[in-house]
This record gives sequence, structure tokens and C-alpha cells, in this order.
Amino acid sequence: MAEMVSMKSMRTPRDCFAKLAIYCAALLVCAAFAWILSDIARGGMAHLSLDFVIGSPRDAGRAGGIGSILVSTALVLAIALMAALPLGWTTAALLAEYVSAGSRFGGAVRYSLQVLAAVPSIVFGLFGNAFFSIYLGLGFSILSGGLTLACMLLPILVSTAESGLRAIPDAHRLSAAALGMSRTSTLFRLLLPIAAPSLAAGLLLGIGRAIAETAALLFTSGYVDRTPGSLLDSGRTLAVHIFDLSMNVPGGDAAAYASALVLIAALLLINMVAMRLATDWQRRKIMAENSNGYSNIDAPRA
Amino acid sequence: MHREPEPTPTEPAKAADDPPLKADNGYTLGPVQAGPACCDPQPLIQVENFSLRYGLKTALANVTLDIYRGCITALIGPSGCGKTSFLSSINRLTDLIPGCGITGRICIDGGDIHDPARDVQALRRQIGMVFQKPTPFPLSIYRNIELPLHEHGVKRRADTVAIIEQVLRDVGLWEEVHDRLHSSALSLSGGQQQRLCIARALALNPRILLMDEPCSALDPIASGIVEDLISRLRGRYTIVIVTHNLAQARRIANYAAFFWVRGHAGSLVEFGHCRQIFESPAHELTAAYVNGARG
Amino acid sequence: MRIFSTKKYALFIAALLLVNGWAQPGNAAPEKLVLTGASTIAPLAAEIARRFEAQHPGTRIDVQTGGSSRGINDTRNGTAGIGMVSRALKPAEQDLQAHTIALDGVGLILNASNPISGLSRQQVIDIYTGKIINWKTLGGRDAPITAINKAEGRSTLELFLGYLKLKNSDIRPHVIIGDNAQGIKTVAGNPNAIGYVSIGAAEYEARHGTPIKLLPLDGVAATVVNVRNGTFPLSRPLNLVTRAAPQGLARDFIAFARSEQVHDLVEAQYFVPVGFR
Amino acid sequence: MIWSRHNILSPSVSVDTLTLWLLRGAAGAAMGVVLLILLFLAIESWPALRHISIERFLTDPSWNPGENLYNLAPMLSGTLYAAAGALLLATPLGIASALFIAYYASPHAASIYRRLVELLAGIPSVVYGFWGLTTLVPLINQLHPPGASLLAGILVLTLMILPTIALTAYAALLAVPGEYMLGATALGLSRWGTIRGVALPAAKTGIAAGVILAAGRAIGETMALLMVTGNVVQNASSLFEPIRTLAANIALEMPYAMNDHRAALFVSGLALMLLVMLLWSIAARLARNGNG
Repeated sequence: MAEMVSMKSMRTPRDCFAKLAIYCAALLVCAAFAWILSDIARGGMAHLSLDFVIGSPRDAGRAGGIGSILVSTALVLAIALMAALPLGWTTAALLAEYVSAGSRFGGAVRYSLQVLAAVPSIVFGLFGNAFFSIYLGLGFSILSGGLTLACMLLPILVSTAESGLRAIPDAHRLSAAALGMSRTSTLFRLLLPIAAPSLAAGLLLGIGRAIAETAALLFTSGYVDRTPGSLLDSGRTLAVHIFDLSMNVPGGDAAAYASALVLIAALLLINMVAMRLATDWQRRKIMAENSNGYSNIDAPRA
Repeated sequence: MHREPEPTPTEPAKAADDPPLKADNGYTLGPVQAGPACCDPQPLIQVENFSLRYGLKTALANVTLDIYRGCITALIGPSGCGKTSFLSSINRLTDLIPGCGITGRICIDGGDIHDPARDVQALRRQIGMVFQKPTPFPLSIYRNIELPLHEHGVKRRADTVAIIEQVLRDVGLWEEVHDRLHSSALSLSGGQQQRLCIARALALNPRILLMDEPCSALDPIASGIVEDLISRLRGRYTIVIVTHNLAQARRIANYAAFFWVRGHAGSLVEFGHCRQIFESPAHELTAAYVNGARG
Repeated sequence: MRIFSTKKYALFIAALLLVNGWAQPGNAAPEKLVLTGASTIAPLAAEIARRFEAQHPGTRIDVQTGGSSRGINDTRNGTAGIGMVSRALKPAEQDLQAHTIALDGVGLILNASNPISGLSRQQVIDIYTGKIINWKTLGGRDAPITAINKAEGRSTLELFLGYLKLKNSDIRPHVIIGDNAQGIKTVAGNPNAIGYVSIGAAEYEARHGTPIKLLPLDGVAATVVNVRNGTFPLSRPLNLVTRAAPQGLARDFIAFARSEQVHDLVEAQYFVPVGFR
Repeated sequence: MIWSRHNILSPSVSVDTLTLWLLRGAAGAAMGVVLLILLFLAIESWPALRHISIERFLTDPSWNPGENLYNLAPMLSGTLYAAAGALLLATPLGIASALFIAYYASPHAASIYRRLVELLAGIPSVVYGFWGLTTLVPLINQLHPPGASLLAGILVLTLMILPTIALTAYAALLAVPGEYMLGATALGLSRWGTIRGVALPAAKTGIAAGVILAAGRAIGETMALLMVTGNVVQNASSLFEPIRTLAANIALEMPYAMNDHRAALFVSGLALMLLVMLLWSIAARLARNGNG
């Protein structure tokens, strides 16, 4: 907003003090975070190597690497997204496109999603343990962990997708209707592609939450640190690994630092890649579905 | 050209090979070969006792008028008198507004559009609509037209391409955009966007075009070009246009309908030939409005 | 459903299967056994499992920690095939079958830099009930004591309380920990801390360079030897428990864990193999 | 003859109906998840609620499930102390950060600072906990043993909820119409005067909603606190004493809890959920009123 409203500062003592305080606060925050990040970077760099990333953990994680743990993490994440994405996005489409503001059903769905967003992750862990692991008999497995995470991701995916769809001006819906397009194809061919960036943003947020999650996974996916052989095997995710190394393994700090560094780097990387994918995807959707080869009729004109 | 109702259409591929019938500034619309002349009016849309309400509020009361085939009918009147509501009723776009209810009948070619058996999407395909603000989808120029075509069953690429070229030529946009069909439609200027919207409506080969103040959001030059285009479409399509620009209504319309707010609801005051409405209005409200606007 | 891209979705699933296939090359469905329970037994069980798997291709044995109660719990509700319990079964747990695979003791540990070299039982009680709060009282340096207690449900806790004849509500701890390793880690990181853990785990860590030391209890040094000859007062059996008489893979594994073939593994963890008593 | 050749399918209404039911099904499933969670928490809590009267969760002498004592009060107080302390620190810092981005920093610095805060919002709680455990706890231990304490918990939580407060407060400030600010400046108000007199009051409800959301997060936070607070069940009488929060209690004891003990943990989970739900509904109401 500084660029929006340029305010000439009148130099009163109170003004100066406020400015000082705000700069100090910002500096303090920067310093604290520089401290954390540099600590982790410094601690992790020494232990980090290619062998560490692809190797299997040995000696409770003190030696070896985190290869099997990355596999488990990816599997848990994949399960969570596969379960939550279709459910979340279709729910968002319903809330944004088909349900009027006063609808009872819409209100109930929206309210329950708010509740879901409020549930602390440890409670998801309790629920996942009671429902997926024991009631459904999935045991401590990638599947229970992934499904528990899916429940957790649902409100994020829905709210970002819904707000993305709501941000599309009604003019587009009216034009589409005036062109005789059905609501279904308006939704799938027009509105969802336009909302792609917010869908992607929600996806990113979801991935970030899922990768960072520990409490919900402790009692659902367990912490066996080997490469899972199937989705019904227990698998330890990276965040759980960091927890275990730092709490339960004397001499595990170096590996924990390195794992934390990998985790943060992975979060950043996923962010960048997904952003790139989203823009590409949108560009492709903006262009025709069968645009390649249009030039052959273009040529004689040119 | 292929658009006239007579059964002698030309293949568009051939049309592309032929040197286009050159009108003055790049338009390729040919002369009207057939269709009813405006002096021999045949009603296409018949509106009988039509009322529209939003919730409890009546927006439009007891409108009865005929809209004639191939002619341009201008709807004039002050803001809030139900012109746009009337326009949206013709393609049942008002269905999308919650709490919207109607009484009376609107018939196209004698068939009631509110007939429960009526396929609304097929109806809307027959009736193109252009809005006040240009509303191209935030997709590419090509995709803007392809999307509705695909929806209505035109799936072969060659056909799509031919139609797109045809309609872009019809609205005089082809020369301007043929080398950047795959860039975003939002990169076009306002006037170009509005012509793209008209082209998009034309691509579905409608019989009726509804235009809701199509020029009011444009600058005078773009407005002139679009107005020019609209008058070229006369005869080929039945056009209903809402406009606040009385001079424009006079210039392009064959018929004019004057709406006014009476007792909180819009209603039709007078309908007649454009010249009659403007030069010898029967109703004093019409006279006051037309003269007031003039003077 | 073009936008949700059925194709991409299929690709996703295919990739997933691929990852799975890569994780378990050419092996459709390995026979699987899950062990959960005492963190004291878990490292040993993991080592035994590794050797067992090597000798029995096509089997897969997952070991998870959590505590003895969880071992009992999971075995009862079927989540685990075998539970690990680092104490004798209680009367209320006679529905389960115990198979002792080793013996262990519980010892007090201090940071290696702490000059204290021995504590009486009363002193330990006083420390844990908050009557002694400074090492100076005990002849050490002038520093407050950080007493580390185990979380509710751990068999080590029950054993320790039984030895001190205390109730858990009498204890005035400063830090509460879960696993043995966490206790060792906390003591290693805090020069003024005192904790109690499995002797096996403590000795293993101490030999591997972790700065902790084991204190003698009632004058008996906390060593494997003293656990073996039965003189150490705080010793316990390490059990594998099953719901009924073990069948199939579980039976094979328990037999293997009790056999001579794993004695070197038991000793490497500083436990006492059964049959040596 | 393009038009005649193409059999223009009448777009079927049935597709739309099908889609609608599909979407309704999905939304119903999403709703079902919440009911399922509540149902299972209730089922698992039931044994405890049947054996133990509600007031015993607050009046028992201590939390010793092994001795059949189930007092949740010290953990409730621990949770509230930690959350309140963190809010006390994070709210001014967060609002100051938002003001810094919105009104004080140059556009370049503001965007860098905002990126930083966003990055921090994404750092996993276990990493904060790990950092607290390896850096903060030893530091506090030198100051006043044992190190793992309420203070460590408050500091770590502050760092964790600060981005939430800063980002929501910034969004609220951004929504203040620029004309208000211009108007105030035109009246000759100083920068701080404008902020205090116009921007903060206008963004008040948005900021409050953000603070409440942060409070919800602080109360529900598990791993970071489990790692740094020492987990002793007691009413802390100083900042340097260890505490245990409700969420940490669940994570710590759940693995080996049985019967009533396990059920009591589910009760505390239920309590936690209701507490956070309450906060969120307050925040939602605030946000609605702010918009309306």
C-alpha cells in the first residue's frame, strides 16, 4: 500500500517512535527467522549428501539416509491427494456454482467444512487411529495415514477452490448460458480452467500441510522406517522421522538437521514446480483443445 | 455466403477461396439476398401479456408486442424500466436468477419458449446475446469461439476452423487477429472484444440476436464500428437491441419500443416504426422522452 | 470430466503402482508380521527381524515402538501379530501368552559430567519426590536437579515405582519422556539431569559414545553381568506376547527369537539371553 | 453445408442433473467426514464418560490414569498459558509486521518481507519443535533449569502463529479503501496518526479474526510443544516450569493408553475440538460482521 498511498510523514515524536517500533519488530522477526533457518541450514549442510537423500536409514537413522522415508512420504501424500482432490474440488464446485446462498444443504456442508478446518491435527490422529486403523482394520499403514491426511486437507482444498470459482465474474456464466452451454460444460470447460491458479494454490497449500504433518500420522501411518512394500505397510514420513530423530535418538541431531533441510527444500521445490505446472496448464487450456496444426489453414492467408 | 435462410448456401471453404465480397472497410458480409423486407413485417417473436417479477417485486408488467423477422428492434427508455429484463426473458436467461417468475407468453415461431418440453440450450443456441460490457472468456480468441461450437456438436477441427474464420470475417475482425488467434482474447481492445463477442454469438448460426447496449461501454470510434456492423447484420438476423443512445436507435433500428416505469414496474408505453416513434409519437411520455433527450 | 483429466489421474495411479513395484521388486504379497510395544525391546526385535527376513525370503516383519501397554493393546485388538512387553504379564493380562526372549534391568543414569557416583534408595526417593532439589545436597556441584520421569503406561515406570514403593502421583518430575532413547538423549543433553532407563539401552548408548553413566543401585553395579546373575534388584523379562498359541509366521519368529541364533544380537543390545540364567 | 452436416446434439439436461447429483454426493461425503469424526470421538470417549463423571476431569487430585485419577485441569491451564503467552507476544509483532509491509517498507522490501513471512508460515511444526529443542531449550536451561518449560513453549508458539497473524492483518489492512487513507492524510494527519486513527480501526475486525484463528492454532498445536515444554502435568507457577498441553498429552500417552485411559484421551480430544470450534465460530462471526 505504500505505493498506493504515499503519505508524507509529519515528524512528530510519536510518529518517530511508532516508526522505530515497527522497524524494530520487523527486524526482530527477520532476525528470529534468520536464526532458525541458518541454524537448520548450518546443521543440515554438513550431513547432507546424495547418499543421504537416497540411502536407507541405519542405526535408527543416525547413519544412512532417508530414501525409504521419502518414498513413504510421497506415498502418503499421493494417497491423501488422490482421495481429497476429487472430493474437495467437486464439493467446491457445488458450493460455488450450484448452491444458492440460502440453501440448507449448502449451509450444512459449509459449516461442516469450517468445523473440519478447526479440528486440531492431533484430533485427526485420534480419529484416524480409531476409524481407519482399527475400525476399518487398515492397521498402521500408508493407507490409513493418507486417508487421515485427506480428511485434513479437505477444507483447504474446498475453500481455495470455492473462492477461486467465486472470483470469476458472473458475466462469464451469463455469456456461457446465453451461448446455450450446459452448466456442466460451463463448469468443466470454462470455469475450472479459469480458476486453475487458485486450484493450484490450494493444492500447494494442501501439499505443504500434508508434508509438514506429524501429529495426525503418528498413530495412523506409524513409524517403521523401511521402504513400504505395499500401501498396507507402515511407513514413516519425513516429518515423523525428524520428530523421532530429535526426540528419541541420541546423536540423531545431525541427521535431523539434514532431514529438516530436505523437508524445507522439498516444500520450496514443490511450490515452484506446481506453480510452473499451473501456469502451463492454464496456458494450454486457454488455447484451443486442438490448436496444433491450425497453421495449415492460416498459411494461404498469410 | 452460407448464412441466408434460402437453400443455396455456398461452401465456406469455397468462400475462403473466392475473393470476399469486399465492403468498404474490410467487412465481408455480402448484400442481403433474401429475407423479409422490413416493409413487409412478419412477426418472429410474439410477446403476449408478459410480466416478470423478481421475488415479490414486479420488474415488467403486461408487455405485448411483436418483433419482426429480419428487422432491428430498438428498446429505449430510462434506466430501470425493464428493458434488459425483457431482453433476457427472450432467451430465458432470467431462469438463472433465483426467485424470478413470469406470467404471459413469449412465442418464437409460434412456439412458447416456456413450454416445459422446450430444450433451453437449443433455444439459447438459436438466440445469440451480446452484453453491455464485452464479455470474452479469458481464453484465447480461437477458444472463445471453439468452446460454444464444441458444446453444440461441431467437433471436427476443419469445420471449427472454417466457421471461426467465417464469423471473424463477418465481424471484420479477421484481418486484425488472424495471426494471433491463440493469444488471449483479453489482449484485444474493447471494440475488438465486443466484435469477438458478436462473432461468438454468430458462430452458432442463431436466428435472433439480443444486444444489451452493445456500444455503451466503448469509445466513440469503436462504438461506430460496432454500430456499423450491427446495421450490416440486419435482414440476416432478427435483432433486438437495448440502447440509451437515441441517435443510434434512430440510425439503425426499424422498430422502436419505448418502456417506462409505471407504479414501480416497467411497462411498454409505445411500439411502432422507428420513424413514427421519434417523429410522431402517439404517447406524450414518449414525446417527452424523445424530445427531452433530443433537446 | 475433462478438467479433472482422467488421463492424468490414471497416470498418477500408474506412477503410484510403479513406485510400489519398485519398492518390492518381483514380490507380489510378502507374508507380513507386525510387532508393536515396548521401546526397550524394539531395537532388539528389529535386529532379529532383519536376520529372520534374510533367512526367510518373502517375509516382512515391521517393528513399531509405543510402550508395553500398546503391545498388549494392539495384540488384543489384532492390530499387531505380536506384542512386545518389557515386564512380566499382570494377572489381568493372563488372556495373552508371553514368550520371554531376554532379560533386562532398569538403571539410573546421569550425565557423564556429573561427579555423583552412587545414590542410596532413599536419596533416589527424595530426588523423585522433590525433597532434594540440588545436587549440592548430595555432595555434587551446586546445580538444581532435573528429574526425568517416564510417561504413564510405560513398564519401566511401573517397575521403577514398584522398586521405590512410590505412586506416580508422588513423583515431582521436571521432564517427562516417552521412549528410553528420549530419556538417554535428555540426560546426555543436560548435565544436571537424572533418569532411569533400560540397562541394555543405556549401556549400548554409553558404549557408543553418548555422555551418560549408569549408577549402581543398592550398591550393585548396573551391569549385564549383575542382571544375568540375578543380583541386580531391578530386573525384568522381555516378552513377546500373542493372543493365543502362536501360529505360522508368528510361531516361527518367536522360536527364532528364542533360539541360539540370535544370542549375539541380544548381547549386542546389552540384554541377557534366556537360557543363560 | 456445415450446419446441416453437423448433427447438433441437443445438450441434454440429464448430464446437468447427473453432475449435480455427483457434486451433491461429494459434498455429502465431505460433510460425512465431520460427522464420522465426531461420531468416533464420541464412541471412543463413551467408556470414560460412563465411568467417570464430568466434574472429575476438573476436580480429581491429579492426572494419573494408572491410579484412576483423571484431572485435565493442569493440562487445560498449560494449554491456555502457552496459547495466551504466545498471543501476547505474537499479536503486536504480527500487527507491526503487517503495518511494516503495508505502510512502512519500500515496495521491494515489503515484497521480500512478505515472502519471508509466507515461507515461515509453511515451515512444519516439527521443525520449529526441533529447533526449539536443540537451540532454545539449552539456552533457557542455562538461564534457569530444566530448560524445557512454559517459556520455551511460548517462544516456539509465537514464531509459529506470528505468520498467521501478520498475513491476516495485512489482508485486512489491504482491504481498507485507499481513499480513507488519502482523506486522512489530506486532513494533515501524520502517518502514525493516519494508521492509528483510520487504518487500524477500519481493519479491526479482520485483525481480530486473524488473532482468534491464531489462538485456535496455538491451542491445537501438538508436536512443537510436545518437544519443548517438558510435559510435566502441573499448574505452572513460573515461566521456567515445565507444562503439558492437552494436545501433547494425547500424543504422548495415546500409544500406550488402554481402556479408560484411552477413552479419557479421546475425551480430551473432544474437549480440544470443541474449544477450537468455539474460537473459530467467533472468528467467523467477526469476519462476517466485518464484511457486512
